[in-house]
Amino acid sequence: MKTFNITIGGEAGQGLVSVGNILLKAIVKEGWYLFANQDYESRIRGGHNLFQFCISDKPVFVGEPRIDVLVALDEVSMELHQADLADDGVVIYDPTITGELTGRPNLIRIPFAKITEEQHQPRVMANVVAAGAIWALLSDSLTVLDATLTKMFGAKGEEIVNGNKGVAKAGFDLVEKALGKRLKPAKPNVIAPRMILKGNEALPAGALAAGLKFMSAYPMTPSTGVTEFVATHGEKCSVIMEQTEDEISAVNMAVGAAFAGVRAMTATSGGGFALMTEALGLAGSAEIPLVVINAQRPGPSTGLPTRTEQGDLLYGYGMSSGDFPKALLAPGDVEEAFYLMGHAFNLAEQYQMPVVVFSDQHLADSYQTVAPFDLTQIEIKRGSFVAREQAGLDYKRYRYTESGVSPRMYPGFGEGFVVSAGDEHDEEGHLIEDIATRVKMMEKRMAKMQGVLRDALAPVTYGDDQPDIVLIGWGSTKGAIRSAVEILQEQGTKALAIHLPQVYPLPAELEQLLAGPGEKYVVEGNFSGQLQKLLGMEFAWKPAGSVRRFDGRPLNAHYILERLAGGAYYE
Amino acid sequence: MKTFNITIGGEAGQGLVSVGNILLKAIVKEGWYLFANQDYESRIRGGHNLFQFCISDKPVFVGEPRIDVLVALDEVSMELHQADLADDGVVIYDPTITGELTGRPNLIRIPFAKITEEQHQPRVMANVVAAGAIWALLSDSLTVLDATLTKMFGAKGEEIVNGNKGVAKAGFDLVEKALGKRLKPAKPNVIAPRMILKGNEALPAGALAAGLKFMSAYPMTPSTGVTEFVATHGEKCSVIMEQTEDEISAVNMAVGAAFAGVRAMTATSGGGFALMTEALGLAGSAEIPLVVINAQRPGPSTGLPTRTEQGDLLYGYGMSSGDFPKALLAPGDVEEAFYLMGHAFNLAEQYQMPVVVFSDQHLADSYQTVAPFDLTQIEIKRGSFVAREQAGLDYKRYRYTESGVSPRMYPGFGEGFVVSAGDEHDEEGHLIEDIATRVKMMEKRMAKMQGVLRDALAPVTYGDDQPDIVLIGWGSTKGAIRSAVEILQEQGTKALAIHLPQVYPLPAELEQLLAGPGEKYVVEGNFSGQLQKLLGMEFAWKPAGSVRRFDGRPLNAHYILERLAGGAYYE
Amino acid sequence: MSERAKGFTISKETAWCPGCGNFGIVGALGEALDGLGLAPNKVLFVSGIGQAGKTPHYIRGNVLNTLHGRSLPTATGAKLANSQLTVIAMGGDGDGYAEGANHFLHAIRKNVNITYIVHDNRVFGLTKGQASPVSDGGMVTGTTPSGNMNEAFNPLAMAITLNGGFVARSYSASKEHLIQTIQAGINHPGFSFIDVLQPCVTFNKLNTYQWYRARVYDLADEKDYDPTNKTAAWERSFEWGEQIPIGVFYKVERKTLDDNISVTKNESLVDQSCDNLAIQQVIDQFYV
Amino acid sequence: MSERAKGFTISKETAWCPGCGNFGIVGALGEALDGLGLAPNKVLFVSGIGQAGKTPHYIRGNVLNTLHGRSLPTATGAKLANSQLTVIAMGGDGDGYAEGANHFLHAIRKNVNITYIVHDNRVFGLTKGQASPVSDGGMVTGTTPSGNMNEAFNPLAMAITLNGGFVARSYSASKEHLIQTIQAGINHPGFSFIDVLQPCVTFNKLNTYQWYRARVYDLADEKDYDPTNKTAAWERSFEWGEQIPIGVFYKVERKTLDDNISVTKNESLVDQSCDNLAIQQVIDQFYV
Ligand SMILES: Cc1ncc(C[n+]2csc(CCOP(=O)(O)OP(=O)(O)O)c2C)c(N)n1
Ligand SMILES: Cc1ncc(C[n+]2csc(CCOP(=O)(O)OP(=O)(O)O)c2C)c(N)n1
Ligand code: SF4
Ligand code: SF4
Ligand SMILES: [Mg+2]
Ligand SMILES: [Mg+2]
Repeated sequence: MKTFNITIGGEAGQGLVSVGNILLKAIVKEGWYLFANQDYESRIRGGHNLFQFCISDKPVFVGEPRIDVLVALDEVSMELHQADLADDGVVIYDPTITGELTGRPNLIRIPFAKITEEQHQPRVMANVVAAGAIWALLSDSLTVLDATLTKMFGAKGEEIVNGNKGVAKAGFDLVEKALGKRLKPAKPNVIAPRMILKGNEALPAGALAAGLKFMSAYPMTPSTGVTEFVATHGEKCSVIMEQTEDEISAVNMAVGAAFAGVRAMTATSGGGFALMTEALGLAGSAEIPLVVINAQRPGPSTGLPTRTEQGDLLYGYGMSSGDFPKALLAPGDVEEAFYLMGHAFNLAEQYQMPVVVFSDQHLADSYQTVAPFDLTQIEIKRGSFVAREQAGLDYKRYRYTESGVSPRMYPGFGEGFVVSAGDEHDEEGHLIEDIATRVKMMEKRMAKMQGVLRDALAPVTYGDDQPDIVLIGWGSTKGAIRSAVEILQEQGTKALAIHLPQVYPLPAELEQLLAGPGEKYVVEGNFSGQLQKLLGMEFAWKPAGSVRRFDGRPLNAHYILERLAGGAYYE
Repeated sequence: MKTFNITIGGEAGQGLVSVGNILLKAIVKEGWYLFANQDYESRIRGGHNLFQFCISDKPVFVGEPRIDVLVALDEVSMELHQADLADDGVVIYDPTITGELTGRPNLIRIPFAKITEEQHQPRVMANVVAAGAIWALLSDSLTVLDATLTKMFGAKGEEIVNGNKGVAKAGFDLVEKALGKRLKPAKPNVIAPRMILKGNEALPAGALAAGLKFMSAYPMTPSTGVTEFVATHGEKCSVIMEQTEDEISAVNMAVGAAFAGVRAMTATSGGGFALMTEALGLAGSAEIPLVVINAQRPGPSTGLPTRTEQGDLLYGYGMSSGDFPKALLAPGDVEEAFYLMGHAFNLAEQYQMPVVVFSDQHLADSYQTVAPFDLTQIEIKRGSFVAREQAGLDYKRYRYTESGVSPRMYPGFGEGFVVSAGDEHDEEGHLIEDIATRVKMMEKRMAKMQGVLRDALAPVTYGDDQPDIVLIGWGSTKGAIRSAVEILQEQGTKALAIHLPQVYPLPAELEQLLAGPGEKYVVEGNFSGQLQKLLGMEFAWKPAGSVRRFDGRPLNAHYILERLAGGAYYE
Repeated sequence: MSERAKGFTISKETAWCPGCGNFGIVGALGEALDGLGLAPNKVLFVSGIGQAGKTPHYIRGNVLNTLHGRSLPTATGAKLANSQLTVIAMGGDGDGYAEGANHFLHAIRKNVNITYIVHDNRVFGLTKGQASPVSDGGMVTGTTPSGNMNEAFNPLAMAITLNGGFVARSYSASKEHLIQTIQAGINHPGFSFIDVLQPCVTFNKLNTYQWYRARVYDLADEKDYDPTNKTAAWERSFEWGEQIPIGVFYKVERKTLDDNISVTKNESLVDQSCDNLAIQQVIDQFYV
Repeated sequence: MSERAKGFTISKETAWCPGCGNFGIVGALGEALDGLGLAPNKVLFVSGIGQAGKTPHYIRGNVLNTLHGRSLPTATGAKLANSQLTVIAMGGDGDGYAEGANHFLHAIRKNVNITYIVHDNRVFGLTKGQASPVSDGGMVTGTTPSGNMNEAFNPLAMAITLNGGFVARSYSASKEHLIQTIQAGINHPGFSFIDVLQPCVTFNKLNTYQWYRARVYDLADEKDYDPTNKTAAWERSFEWGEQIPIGVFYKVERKTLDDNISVTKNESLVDQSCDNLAIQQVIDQFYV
């Protein structure tokens, strides 16, 4: 698949994200498929950040290292990304920032701020000059870019819209003048309606669509976007989002709300997840439906706060003291993220247990074009509740049942009482010490895992039925692995991708796939091979080898293929 | 092996523990080997508690369900334990508490409080009457019991000592009168000097012997005994023990002390461990030697606070976000607990990482006779430190080395600076964002695991070289498994016990043992088979079956053998 | 079902020591709620872990017995989800002033409409007598063999400093006073805080029934005492020795968290269904 | 090595925004320490996570950059292990008054001999501008789109209530004042707390340099101000509006945690070796 790749590099605070946002919308409006990821430092101003676009006439699942257009908004951009530039790659730079660049073709010099000055526009519009310049490499016409600017700045009045259009045109013209009319990236044959959004929008939107009513959270990168999204849009959807003093309060507040009968969640990351693990056990013991989004970032400890990693899988597996029912989900892309939140809440409520949804910075901050979300596809299964006539004084919150699921009731719903406890308890929820009740209650709780397993999301596969090589991954590596498989197939290798949107409990089908044809490789974004270990735990199984990345950057197809070619066989 | 088993049952606050303490000392003084465990509820007064003694002329490793002497200090004792009474078992009871008992032989009626009254002694001495009564079934003479009472109450003056002796004799005489002189349990041929203590004494004593200088903790059953032991004896050993506002403070305070250069630890349990996991990652990232005792109790959540379980193994394995070096230890008995603390601190300091020592309520509260501890056996290995002449301004806390171990320095020791961070950092300890440093620093840290693995404690084995059946366990199940193997051998089965005092990293020898002869069973005190999963993770290995207990009570040989006979094959 | 069984009080075996001050609290709590005419199925007790944390198991009503130190955020979440419930959070002094003190501060700031009752026995009861943040200086315990050396925490002064809307102290053996204080706390709109002096007959040999009896006096008996005077209330909260005041120290009307949340102006969250139109609108922003 | 390099100040690229109030703090801190004649290798900076938490990386000395909210217990442990070190804990207002507020309370109670400097920009800087416990009411942020509705936390009033030995406020743009306050804090035996008003030029558009300039005044300029009067100090700490006081609000001599620990009377813990005789004695109790 041929993609067209744009990298914008610059300091935080320079308006990189503004250029990015304009382009995102314009590119999608023009009809392309798009994948865009962001790479930024743990600081507010300065540093070296990236906004990278990968554009194609076919769906794109992940970024690519090759750069067709490099926009250098800082001095180091050239130095750092030169090696990835395609031979006919174009560099757009502002000489007042980077100095004059020489030594390769297609260096296009555009003094962004100077142009805004010349046009008597505010300096902040320098970004729009850059957007216009880039647009000249994508389209022969400014129509769609202009429309995008009109939509984005319309609320600020015509003058501002026109100012933006003017500077965009200046950038556009300078590039056209420098390079002439180049061949533009191919467009899809059919241009269906499409949305563009990132994981940190898809997850909370999915939560709202799944009937979220309450969220409590404490900010932590890269989960904060989820929290702020719910805060921003919650009110109109009748959802409360409460910022707390710490993550302990956040998770327990959500537990309280869920106990009282509403769908509740929290979102966090790394150290915040650590502080929540005690309450995950409470939700397990007291059988309270709780959804926690853990947006992973590289550890150990505070690690690399704004980078990506898949380093919390085994932490999630162990999660808290003792054994209790739970599920671990791991959406692989924006679309999956949206719909999977429904599954998360359904599992949480049907089985009255904690569910962790693993995101990571790569999923959180990467934009993808997707088919319009369909709310009718989301089925809300709230699980078993007592009828009002059974809500009398003999109501027992933890009634023994074969499925292990005891019908729920909200406190206040009926005449009876809802009594819940994190200590071991009897059917009524009161504390016990005896062996018989303990054993029965443990078995009742754990019996729920059979249902959870039955409802487990199937592995998602792409590629050949009878593969020679199989790449297995989870979470945000989905696109990278799928792309790697497609490239292998293009190269004539029979290949299969297995993506796991649910990592615990693992569906039985997976064991068959693992026993099936092909040399298996586990591909993941952590040092120790946590998925591989999990597969060992569950199936006493070992792959032929594995590909791992732990430098804080996302996996991509080329990284995987290079490692495979290099025979990177870990134990 | 023939054991003589005494069970004392009664309410909390009735002086059960006092009777127990007198007997412990007297029994050991008389020369027997002893194992004694305690079973109590999460309350201060009332409930039904047990103090159980298992006495023999050979070393005893675990309790036994069969009861030879039942002392009933409450009404329910007879009801609950009657079934375990040996046919010639003796019941000692106080009719003023339990009412008159009938229906079986050897019911001995002793109104404890009434006897103290008759002798004009305070009611609290009722326990001593019971101790005297029990003693009549152990010995023909009061000499050793009298000596024990003299030692225990000597500080309170002769009158009190004599009072105690008097009531003890009354109890003793009544039993002798009722039963005549019975055959007493056999005594060891050689009576070597022996100590008697429980895990919650051995662990902190071991820590002191290993050079502990600082402890900070927040109380949580069953770890509190460790904390109080260090508080009590710390001062005279120049050790600071600080009670904190919560477990987060406790673990971070220990991190601070360890960073400043002293051996530091904390102790906790369940939910407290959850709150510490964030700082475990900090210790991993910043490479700070930290020892955490996790005294497990049954989860999930607050669970059964005063009972036992081995439910935190995978929680410890996952421990915190991301991958970092660590070790997990699991002493199996009182003696191992003492010496293993030295190993824990040595690992922590040599590899500059967190080490978790798993205890549990069974180990914490069970008494065992052991050979005198030998301080000279404890070698303190503090790991690599810079010499003063290298402690200059070019000192780098995280210098890259082949072993991954960077020589330490205390802040203030030299001219240079010690700079540590939980964020990813460079050799100097300052924050970084780049790929190259991240990868090097991850690899440096993880390289240490090779050394940790080299120093891993070997599996401890008992039994046949060429076994037909192999029982594998970790932590406090050691005695139960060893006893089960001994019984199997007595029954003519070739059996082997494999006890793992270190559960992570697992020594390579273990893989050989797992591949060796015999049908393997994993025996553990949790629902889901956490050790079994760990072995799957590390070795992609599966046992033939497993024995698990999750009712909050300790494993014992009979429980194991019954399950094995019943063919309890879990997956 | 007898009439009696319709109220809050049950007689049930407890896990407390005979003579424990907790009996006075659970008794007064039941009578206070009965007196207010509340229905047990509309009341939710949220407790932490400790001897005090077991209280909800000995009274009729809904119960969420959470984690050590975490009753307040959990109670807040439950109240926000269902404002129809009368929510009473409770726990010990270790629970509230050690493990959970951060939540105490911030619950007062949020001013959620719940009542928080601390069973203040000035010691960690359930873990066998260690010093708590309110233990007297010099107290010898298992963790402080040379005597507790930390400055005692003053929860009332803290709550007043944070402008808590209802800050009171009562005493577990002053039944009428405790009943009235609990009722006033529940009636107060916003966060009400009641520290209840509670003798622990097993571990606290200092702050005994006898000791309190000689010292406790009611602020209400003092004609001039003005519970709206913040500074005076704060100063009075430091009185601890020969004389120990009980009663409402400080009262102020503040907007509650519920007042500030528009979503639940008309209906409890738990009674609201999803507004698919609004959600569709949120999603529509992603079309370009 | 130049003379300069012997002091605390280094010039190094920071991760802060140009104009950030943190520059004033790190500059004053370096000068304060230089002025006290301390050697950088005998000083330990312990910080949390946030923009403020990065400070120790931009000054010479020993550093332990810990977790969000956890600088105080970590600093306490380090100080108890080596009382020879001058220990300075630091972090942001989110770090200290949200995530870490429980440690703040209890560190004051323990009165360990360290200095705690809070870079108080009244906002979560590093996570991009959410409300902190000290943010003004009504502040619109990413998590409070309808305006922050919680009562602001008053750290000075809290510290005074807890009888903190040294409770001060300074301002990052009042260099001399800040230097002197830091020096006085370090010289104070016991826990010293300094809340430093710090403009965040990126996220706090309310509490700006200009805003502070018009409001800040020094308590020391007020002849009658008596920092040993606890009630007056507490009342003054609520002044926030047209006039904002800086300076030492409250001062009292209290026994420090170190005073109370006999083990380290003569020698730092880190310099003490094991007393095998004492340990043997402990073990000997297990012989019967
Ligand atoms: C996270 C956590 N830490 C510690 C404990 C152990 N623990 C149970 S109750 C308690 C303190 C009890 O004191 P308090 O809260 O005053 O209640 P009381 O028993 O005195 O009523 C502690 C430390 C726990 N259950 N969870
Ligand atoms: C346990 C945990 N929760 C949350 C975070 C994310 N986080 C980093 S800094 C910060 C707050 C920053 O505010 P403040 O402490 O005031 O420092 P500032 O950046 O304003 O100096 C947060 C919430 C974290 N690192 N760890
Ligand atoms: S230990 Fe104290 S608080 Fe707990 S039940 Fe007994 S008397 Fe009450
Ligand atoms: S965001 Fe605010 S606090 Fe952080 S560096 Fe920038 S100005 Fe300073
Ligand atoms: Mg208490
Ligand atoms: Mg701040």
